[in-house]
Amino acid sequence: MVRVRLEFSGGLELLFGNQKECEVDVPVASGQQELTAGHLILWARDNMLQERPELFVKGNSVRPGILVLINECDWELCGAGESTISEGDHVVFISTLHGG
Amino acid sequence: MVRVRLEFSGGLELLFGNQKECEVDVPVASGQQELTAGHLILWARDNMLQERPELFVKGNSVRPGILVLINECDWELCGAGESTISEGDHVVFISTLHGG
Amino acid sequence: RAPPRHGLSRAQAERYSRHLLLPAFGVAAQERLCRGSVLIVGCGGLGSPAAMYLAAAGVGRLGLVDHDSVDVSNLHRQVMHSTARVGMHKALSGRLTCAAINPTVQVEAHVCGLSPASALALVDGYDVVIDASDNPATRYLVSDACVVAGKPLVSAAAVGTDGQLTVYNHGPDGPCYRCLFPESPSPENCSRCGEAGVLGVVPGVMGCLQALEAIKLLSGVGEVASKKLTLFDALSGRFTTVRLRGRSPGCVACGASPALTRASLPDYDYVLFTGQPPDDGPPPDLQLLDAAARL
Amino acid sequence: RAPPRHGLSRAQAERYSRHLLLPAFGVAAQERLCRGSVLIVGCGGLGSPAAMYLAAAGVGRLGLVDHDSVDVSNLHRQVMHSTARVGMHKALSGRLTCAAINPTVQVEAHVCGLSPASALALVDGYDVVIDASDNPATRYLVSDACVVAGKPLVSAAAVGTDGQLTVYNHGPDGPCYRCLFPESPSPENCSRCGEAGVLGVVPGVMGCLQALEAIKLLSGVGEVASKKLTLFDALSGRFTTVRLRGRSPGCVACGASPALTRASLPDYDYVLFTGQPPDDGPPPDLQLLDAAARL
Ligand SMILES: [Zn+2]
Ligand SMILES: [Zn+2]
Repeated sequence: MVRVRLEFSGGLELLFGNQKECEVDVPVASGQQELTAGHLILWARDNMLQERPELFVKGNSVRPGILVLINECDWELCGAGESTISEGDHVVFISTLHGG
Repeated sequence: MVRVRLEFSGGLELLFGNQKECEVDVPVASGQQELTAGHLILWARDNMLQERPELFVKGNSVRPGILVLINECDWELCGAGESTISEGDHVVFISTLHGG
Repeated sequence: RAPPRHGLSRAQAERYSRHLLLPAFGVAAQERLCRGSVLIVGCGGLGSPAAMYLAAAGVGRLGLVDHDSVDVSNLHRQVMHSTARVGMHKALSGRLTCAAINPTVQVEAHVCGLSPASALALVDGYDVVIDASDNPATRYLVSDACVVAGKPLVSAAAVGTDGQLTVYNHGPDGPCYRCLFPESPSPENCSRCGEAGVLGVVPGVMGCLQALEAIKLLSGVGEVASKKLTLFDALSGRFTTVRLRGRSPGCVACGASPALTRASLPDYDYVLFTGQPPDDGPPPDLQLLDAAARL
Repeated sequence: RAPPRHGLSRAQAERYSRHLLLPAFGVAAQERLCRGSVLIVGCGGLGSPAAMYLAAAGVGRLGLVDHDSVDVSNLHRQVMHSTARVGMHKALSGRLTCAAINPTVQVEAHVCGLSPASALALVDGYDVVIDASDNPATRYLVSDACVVAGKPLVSAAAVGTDGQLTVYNHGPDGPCYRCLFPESPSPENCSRCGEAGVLGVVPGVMGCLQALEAIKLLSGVGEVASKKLTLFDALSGRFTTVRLRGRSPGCVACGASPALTRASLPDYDYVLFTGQPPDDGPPPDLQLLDAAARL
């Protein structure tokens, strides 16, 4: 199990029971040594999402328009879906906004 | 020696050669086990201050109107001048502003 | 159509529709705003955005306090005034702007500024107070009056490229201005816009944040910035929030046995205490030509 | 007295005196502002404070773009418009307000909005562009036009109680909007003010921060928020800054072999690409009465 601090913002929290922050224990995928960001997304979909999964996930990743931040860093800087998530990491899913 | 990340803001940086942030190695006072915030203030006055020490120090502490923050916390919450400063701590001296 | 089950008129429901749509806000919060009142002390760089956004948001009654009139050197940051209003009283100019944005809001101009003699009567008349002033004497006076009158105080300041924001005198143990600064800084330790200059948009950011805190206080929505100080460094674009001490038991204003009371406040000498008159420092012309030549 | 050794008139030196006094700013930075120009795409919640503060700061030429007119439901956040101007074109109303603040600034109203056919000609005419629009089709168009024209883009958005800010297409490897969002979100993934509501002061804060970034870009003072995204959570009062990816070599707009060029951009179908028209979502009346009744 890996303890992760999850955060949802930009409206995504509405899909997760209006919860903006939580701490969760996420199991490592069977056959894997480490938890990846990609696996975390699928785990959050299956275990936390309360409505409309099609607004959070597309294929094995997040929907277009959603940024994933690992420890205050764009996940593209550390491997996107392949990024390793370690104990205590802070992962933010944020929907880009268009309004003004 | 204790390595401390120092920051000056709200105009105080002007007394320190217009330097907003720096890392310094501060010796523990002779006869003491640990570095205290009070000693750090006197050390900064003697080793870093470039002008008008009377605008930074009064007696053995900072001037009225200056807040001291240790690791993003008001030093009054951890002992003011008696607070222990540990390796890697972040200490901010900030002058309160009055303008609008 | 059935009549609406709330206290907003059809015109209000239309004007505030984007607040009503907000799950976190909604009708009840908007009704509290519309019934609430805010006193804004200072119609300058902070007071301009604070007043405009609170008028726009529908706060029922706004009080605008200033003793000064619009100067052309104000206009780079005090966006509720205009060039045609140079020489007009700032509180009156502010009232015109706020009323134009939202004529359904009551805006009261207090053109004599805040004095120890008048402060309590003014502060008593509003739910929330915003300190948008520009000098230590007024800052201590506003804080003391809020403590005596039992009103939360949204305080901000901006000088140079730095901004600061906190809410005083809120909740069971929120500190007042004197809890943080029991002793007045000496005049040489005070950074003021007239001396140090100010990047105009910095009070813009801070004044908007003051309006937000006032909206939170009135509506009951969100976390109020009590025992927290938000620092803004405009050049790096960085905001930092730090934790502040709680109420000090020995505070002469809000402590266990306060020296400052409804009876004593009107006679307190804030000019003597701070060593400075309630204004924004020396006239700028002394330094201006020098500064302008520094190319 | 000797004549001033700089290019500011005596009236300008007086108006901008608080900028001139700033050690970090001074005359040279003010002169660059006065010679600079900014195009503001969108005269709504973000565009209002951005335009007002840039006019006040003395940016030489401002372009205000909108295709819409003032509606009463805008007034809770779009503080450069007034109740008397309901029905007036937003770019014209904005021009009146900016000119009243600072008549020495040139303000151009572009009342047809931004279209693929017109975008490049508009963006070519200014030094810095501010995206203060309210829909994905316009956001992709503004970004593409800035990449093709080689202009930095100060982008912000505000919906609900959240705000976001970054600068695109700046520096040797700053990303563009498409580097971050190569694929358009589906319409259901788009939060817009007309649907989700917005706390009025949130675009106030974000629009001021946009003005600040534009001032940094023009003046050369301070750190520009390139490859950094600032997030604002108004309910908690929390700002977070996160590090963003650099330019993507495969980006169709700013990559090594871009599909989007000066020749192809005018024919690009942004409505098809985003699946949404360039507006702010469904008319509010559909949901408004429901929302208003939700007490
Ligand atoms: Zn106190
Ligand atoms: Zn790109």
